[in-house]
Amino acid sequence: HAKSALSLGIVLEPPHLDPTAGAAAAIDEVTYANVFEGLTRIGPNGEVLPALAKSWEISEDGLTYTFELQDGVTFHDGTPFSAEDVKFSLDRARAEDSTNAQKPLFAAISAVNVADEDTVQVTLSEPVGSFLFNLGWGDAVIVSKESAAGNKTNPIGTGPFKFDRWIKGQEISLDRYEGYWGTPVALEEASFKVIADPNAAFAAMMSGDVDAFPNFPAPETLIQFEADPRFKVAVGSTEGETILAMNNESGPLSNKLVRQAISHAVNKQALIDGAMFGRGTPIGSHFAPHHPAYEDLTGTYTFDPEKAKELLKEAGYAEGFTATLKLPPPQYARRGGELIRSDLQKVGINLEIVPLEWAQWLSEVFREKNYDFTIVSHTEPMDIGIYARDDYYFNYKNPAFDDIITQLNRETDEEKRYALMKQAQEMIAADAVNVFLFQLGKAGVWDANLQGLWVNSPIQANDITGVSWKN
Amino acid sequence: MDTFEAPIHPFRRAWKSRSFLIGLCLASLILIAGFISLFWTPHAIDSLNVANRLQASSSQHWLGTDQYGRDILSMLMIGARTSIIVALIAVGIGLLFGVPLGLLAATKRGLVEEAVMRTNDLIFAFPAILSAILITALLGPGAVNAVIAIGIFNIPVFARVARGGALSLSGRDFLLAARLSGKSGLRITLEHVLPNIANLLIVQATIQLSLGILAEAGLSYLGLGPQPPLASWGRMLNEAQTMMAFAPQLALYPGLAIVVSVLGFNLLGDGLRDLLDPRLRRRIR
Amino acid sequence: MFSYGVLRLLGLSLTLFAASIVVFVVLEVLPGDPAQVMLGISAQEDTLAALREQLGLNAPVLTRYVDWVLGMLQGDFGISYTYNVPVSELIAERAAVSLPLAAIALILSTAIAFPIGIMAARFRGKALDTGIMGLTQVGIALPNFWFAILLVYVFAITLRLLPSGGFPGWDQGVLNGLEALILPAIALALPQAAILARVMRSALIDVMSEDYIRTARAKGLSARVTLWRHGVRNALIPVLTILGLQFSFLVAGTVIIENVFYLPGLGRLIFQAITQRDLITVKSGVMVLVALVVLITFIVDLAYAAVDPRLRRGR
Amino acid sequence: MAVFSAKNLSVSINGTPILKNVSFSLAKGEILGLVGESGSGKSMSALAAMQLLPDGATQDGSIRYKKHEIVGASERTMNEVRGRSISMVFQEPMTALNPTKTIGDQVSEGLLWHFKMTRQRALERTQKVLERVGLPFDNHMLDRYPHQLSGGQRQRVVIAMAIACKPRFLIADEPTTALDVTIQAQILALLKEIVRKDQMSLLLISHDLAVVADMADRVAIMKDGEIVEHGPTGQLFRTLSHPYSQQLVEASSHIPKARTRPLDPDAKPLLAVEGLVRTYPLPKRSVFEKRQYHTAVNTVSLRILPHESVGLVGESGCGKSTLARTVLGLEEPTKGHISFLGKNPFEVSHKEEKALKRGIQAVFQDPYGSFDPRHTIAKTVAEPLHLLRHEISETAKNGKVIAALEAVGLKPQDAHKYPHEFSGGQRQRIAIARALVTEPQLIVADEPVSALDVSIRAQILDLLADLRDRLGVAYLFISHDLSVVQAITDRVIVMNGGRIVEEGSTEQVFRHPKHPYTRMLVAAAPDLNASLKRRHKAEIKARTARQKS
Ligand SMILES: Nc1ncnc2c1ncn2[C@@H]1O[C@H](COP(=O)(O)OP(=O)(O)OP(=O)(O)O)[C@@H](O)[C@H]1O
Ligand SMILES: Nc1ncnc2c1ncn2[C@@H]1O[C@H](COP(=O)(O)OP(=O)(O)OP(=O)(O)O)[C@@H](O)[C@H]1O
Ligand SMILES: [Mg+2]
Ligand SMILES: [Mg+2]
Repeated sequence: HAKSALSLGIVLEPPHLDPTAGAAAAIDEVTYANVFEGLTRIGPNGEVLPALAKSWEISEDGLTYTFELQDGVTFHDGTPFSAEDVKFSLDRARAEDSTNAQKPLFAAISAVNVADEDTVQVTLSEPVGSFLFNLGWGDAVIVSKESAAGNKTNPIGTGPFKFDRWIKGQEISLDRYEGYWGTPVALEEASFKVIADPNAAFAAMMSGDVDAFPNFPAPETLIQFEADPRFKVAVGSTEGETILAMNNESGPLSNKLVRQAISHAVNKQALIDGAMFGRGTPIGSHFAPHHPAYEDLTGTYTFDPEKAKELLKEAGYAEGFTATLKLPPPQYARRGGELIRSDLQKVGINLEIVPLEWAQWLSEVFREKNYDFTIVSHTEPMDIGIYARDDYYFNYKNPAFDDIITQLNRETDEEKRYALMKQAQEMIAADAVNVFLFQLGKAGVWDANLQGLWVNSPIQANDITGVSWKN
Repeated sequence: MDTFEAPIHPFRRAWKSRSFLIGLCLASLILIAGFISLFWTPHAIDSLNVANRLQASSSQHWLGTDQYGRDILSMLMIGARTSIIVALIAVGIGLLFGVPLGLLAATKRGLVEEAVMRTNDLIFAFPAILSAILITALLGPGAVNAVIAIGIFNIPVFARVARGGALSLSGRDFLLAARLSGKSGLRITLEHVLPNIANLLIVQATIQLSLGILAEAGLSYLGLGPQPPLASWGRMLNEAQTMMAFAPQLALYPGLAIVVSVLGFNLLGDGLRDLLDPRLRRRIR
Repeated sequence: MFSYGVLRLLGLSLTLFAASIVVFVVLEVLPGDPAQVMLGISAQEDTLAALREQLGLNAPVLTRYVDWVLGMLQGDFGISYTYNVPVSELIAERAAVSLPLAAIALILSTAIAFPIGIMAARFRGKALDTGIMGLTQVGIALPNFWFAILLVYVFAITLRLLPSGGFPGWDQGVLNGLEALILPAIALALPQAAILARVMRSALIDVMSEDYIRTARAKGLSARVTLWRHGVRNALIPVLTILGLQFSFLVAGTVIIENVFYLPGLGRLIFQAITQRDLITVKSGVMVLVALVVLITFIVDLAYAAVDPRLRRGR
Repeated sequence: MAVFSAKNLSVSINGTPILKNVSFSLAKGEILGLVGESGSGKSMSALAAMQLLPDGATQDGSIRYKKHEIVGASERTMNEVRGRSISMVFQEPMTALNPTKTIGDQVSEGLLWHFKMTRQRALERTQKVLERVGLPFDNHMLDRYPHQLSGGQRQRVVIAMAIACKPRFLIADEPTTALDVTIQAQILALLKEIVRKDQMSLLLISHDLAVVADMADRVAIMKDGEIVEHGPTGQLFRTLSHPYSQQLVEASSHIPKARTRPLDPDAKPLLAVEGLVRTYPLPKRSVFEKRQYHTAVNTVSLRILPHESVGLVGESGCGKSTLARTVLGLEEPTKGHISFLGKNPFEVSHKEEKALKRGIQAVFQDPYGSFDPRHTIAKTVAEPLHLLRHEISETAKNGKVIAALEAVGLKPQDAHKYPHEFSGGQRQRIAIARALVTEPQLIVADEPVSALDVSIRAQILDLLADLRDRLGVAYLFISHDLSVVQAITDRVIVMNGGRIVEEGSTEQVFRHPKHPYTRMLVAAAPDLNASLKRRHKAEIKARTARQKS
């Protein structure tokens, strides 16, 4: 008879299991779509799909959204789901004392009204082009008033799986929720095993201790899985634009010529090969290649050390300079850092590598902006808007760009939105705000008999609702 | 029992001690490799060339190249230098702080001794690796901080050895004779005690050196040791692990280098102990 | 004996007190904001402030220290920032892995080291001794993480005999639990066994040159009987010291091994908590480990007295 | 027929010959004394008899117990012989006992090993043996550990262990050297009595001729691994033929030449000690206990005149060394007053202190331990000149060192050697040279000759006497060996339990000891001439008795 259990490897253990109260992607990796659902959800290719909202209507001015809710939905503790829960959840997320990590997603909401048992009306203060997408984030899932407080340790949602138990530092297991409102899932139980060490991940996969590793942490080992018929390797894309971020206000880096020189000096293909073992797509701006509005700008700064030297000379740094490169823990950063250091050394720029933990990176680089260079992957979907943020850690200041983003936020027309997006991509590429390295690849490895796992990662989630074993 | 024997030149006997000889060979191999790397390595390791990666041994690259196209032999040589320097300075820290503290405890006794020994206990009570992780979290990873993290744990070790040695000397009449000569405590410590416990300290230093190399490898393995472009065996091992199936040499060589150097200094320490520590000679009685 | 114990205990609590100050101060100056770590890069200033208030990070230093220590004395180790459950619960869960692991490793290393060490001492200078001592030298020089990786490679990946790591939990059957701990225990035990065997050997050789061994031989006891009746017990005294050190090392110092085998142990809990700036878990976890080490030292002291009557006071 | 005999026994260790053609034998109930200086091979002979030679030893010749050949006997045979037929008492009573086992266990172990008996029976027998060696009857004795016994008691336990299985042949290797004279006398009497009662043969090893002369029926004298002379005790001492034997006997009753420089009894005393008390805190047994003190020196007063040589005797632990250390200024007195050259060394200015320190120096017991092995002789001897560091030049310093070395009969070339390059006697000369280099008026000598062999001891005593007359130094001479004190001092002070119990001119105290403790001490001290006289008397008595019958 068919297998009905799945054990799935994840790299980071979630700190807790409440997606509405933490930024950790690991929370979504376990709970998204499996345990919790929102009004909308994001599909395997980044599309917005209905979830707890059966359908919706948007007013002409784009300010009022009316959601029709699904019937017969219950939370895992048996309490029925209603429009009240939607109002509670959205109000809670945007409240003054909310600890929602993505509070800005709800910033435009001015009111949430319960029209009747199955209808909710959300009013915005200004049009938000991506509002339906935003509601599909894990941070916007619907929780019940009764159980919201306990969700960190005992998550209670409306999804097809209910929380079973959590062995801290080891695994989280889910059981099928028999009272699920939608299509029943094939799996009876699923466990998410935390395996941080790439080598341990490799060993676990090879020895069959886990069935699937949707986000496999050791790209260099993939060839071995590819060569082994027991496994299937699925290479897809993520929303992670990996950049060599530069502090646009620090010394030589405030000079555009220098930044351009650096963009020319970095050998991106070698970086992808060396650091990611080929798993990654070159990008020319801060935009995901699989997005319809993507514009290929990879030719803007070709790898050309000579050109780089010239530009440096022109900028008055013929002798080069010394700077720090602060690296967060992920391997793409640590490995990429070594390669970039070597590339820049060849044009006279000496980098001192300073490895940091996330906590330190967040305070030193992200908050205090006390850095010259750093490497990081921005994994939020559609986040080019960060270049318009005041006081963001790039220290990029360009009023023209801010304008474009303001317009983009107001615009609901698809065509026009895409045009604006392209304009934005071009602008930051021209300014060489950062060196745009590559779109982080997603490599999943799983048992060849397993089907229904996501290949791409439009959001960081492991949606296993469609997973089943082949007979 | 004659704990502190004559300074007969023990090195004449050295040639007869097998562990001393093997240890000396292995340790010198590592030391020399590290020393040469100061001036010369077969290839530069701070210039990466991905196109050149994972090559097998050749006349160009004797031990092949790593995932970034660096020459492994050159990496190993610089790794030798890194771990020896880290371990040496850590031993230096231990000697510099530990020995005076231990001697102070032995000569002053009473409250001072109590304080020194309790501080020792306190340091020992902290699980070493975790404390090293805390220290590097505090100061950031890097060679200097690895030195500090390892060095701190050397202090109580040397303090203990120095105190023990000094205490076993304390009944000896030549110290009384020196006091009768009107010499101050400090002077007696410097002129009589220190030279007489030098053997013990040298032996301990060799052993701490090998432990230091192991500790440095462990820290680097966790990513808390010296950072690139410096090569470090522990980090090489860590990076090589996942490539074991198709590039086993990457994990093999640094692993061997660690084993060889730890083994070398350990044997050297053992050999020295045989030669210098009269406790063993007592058995010849 | 009793008052000796009281005195020792007093000294130990002093050590613990000093340790608590050190731990607190170190974590106080540790860079990184726990709230920011929890909320990530998109979090806004007011959200952060709200969380910090919630975590009690805004109280004065002294208050926090006193609250923490008083709490611990009453068995309240605080609530983990990240996991949001009582730290005591976390530690108890993790200790259920680390302590058995350490115990198995210790038993294993003793079981290997004692016979080997005794054999080497008996055949001192012979080929067997040289061989054993050579092996132990290599054992000591072998980094245990390297050894662990090799074990996984051979037993989990190639032979598929044992799990490559992870821990199913004791409620899934003691056997399954033990199975998961075998490889890590071996990886931990072998290098320790090498050290222990050397200590055993040299202690035994020391003891065997004592005059009372000659006395025993003069009574007519054979060499073997003398070794067991008079040698081993006296050699245990230095060996005990090392055993005590090893146990604390095993309990606390297994971060690397726990990483290789992704075991949910105490060491890794603290390691993770440091990177996540789950300060309260780090603080309390480190204190528990320190207390454990101190306790083991105390037990070793008592064990000394059991082995060596000269240390039994009051008679 | 001989119970035990060794014939042409040769032993070498790693190629170095240790014993050369040693032959001796013992008849039933006979005591053979084996004497000789340190390193002459006495212990090695005993170990060969037990077949417990150290690793690397090779042996040649024959050893027989009754009819059985022991050399080359199998390990199993030897295990039956050892303890059951041949037994041995070792020198150091503390280290000869396993510290982690009870007395009962250790004594009964041999019984259980050799005889089939229950533990209960073995313990009963053990109890009897312990009573026999004079250990107080109390049931706890069996459950005690070695560290809970005194030195004398421990040595009794070791003897009990050796005789538990009623061996026919007992070896006692220096059974009393670690003990005080009074205890030594008791132990020797005990051994004698056991031998007589059980008709056991005893090989008694000692470096002390007086002990052997008193105990043994026959004596063998060893030197450098050979037996140089051998015969019945009385006869042997009367007709010593080998020059080494003569030298040995002469040295062990050597008396240096008498004082030539007269004393002035009315001179101002060099050193005056008044009511000196020195206490040490005892370790507390419980936290709440009030701290107890041990009084090592209890209200002691003494004075030493210029050029006078004063002896200080008493048993181990009676406070002699403590007194010496206090007088030397190395330890502060708890109470009392010291005046050296009319000044209190603990209350003088820095400058005066230097002058006082120059005037008083010391020679310690262990000639080896009193040198830093890493310093040359020149450096060692020059060390006290540190007191004169601002006053004399480097050349003057060298001159003084050479003069001091010459004064003790060493050559100037020796200055560049290290301590280990000298013999025991030379080392003690160097120690004396160091004490002399500042030209002190008083030398405190704490057991300066007790670590030395008799012949070397004689040399050193001569040297001290010579210096006394030539340089006029005064001595405070500490020793537990009465014969040494008798030989070199003008006046003797007897200490017991931290107090002075008797004081007077040397001759008077030894001849007519007043205090009972002194009397006991004098009586217990072995004296070669006295024992020989006693033995001679006994022989004559025996002869006349034989003639009568
Ligand atoms: N284990 C050994 N290895 C080599 N030489 C030894 C050993 N034991 C003793 N010797 C040497 O054998 C010689 C005789 O030693 P032995 O112990 O018999 O002397 P002894 O007469 O008993 O002296 P003492 O009065 O000091 O006990 C000495 O020169 C000594 O150095
Ligand atoms: N530093 C000390 N602390 C405590 N007790 C001491 C100390 N020094 C000596 N004593 C005690 O004082 C007493 C006298 O000791 P001292 O060394 O003066 O004896 P002694 O007559 O020289 O004996 P020996 O002949 O054995 O050298 C002993 O009971 C000893 O245990
Ligand atoms: Mg001897
Ligand atoms: Mg003394």
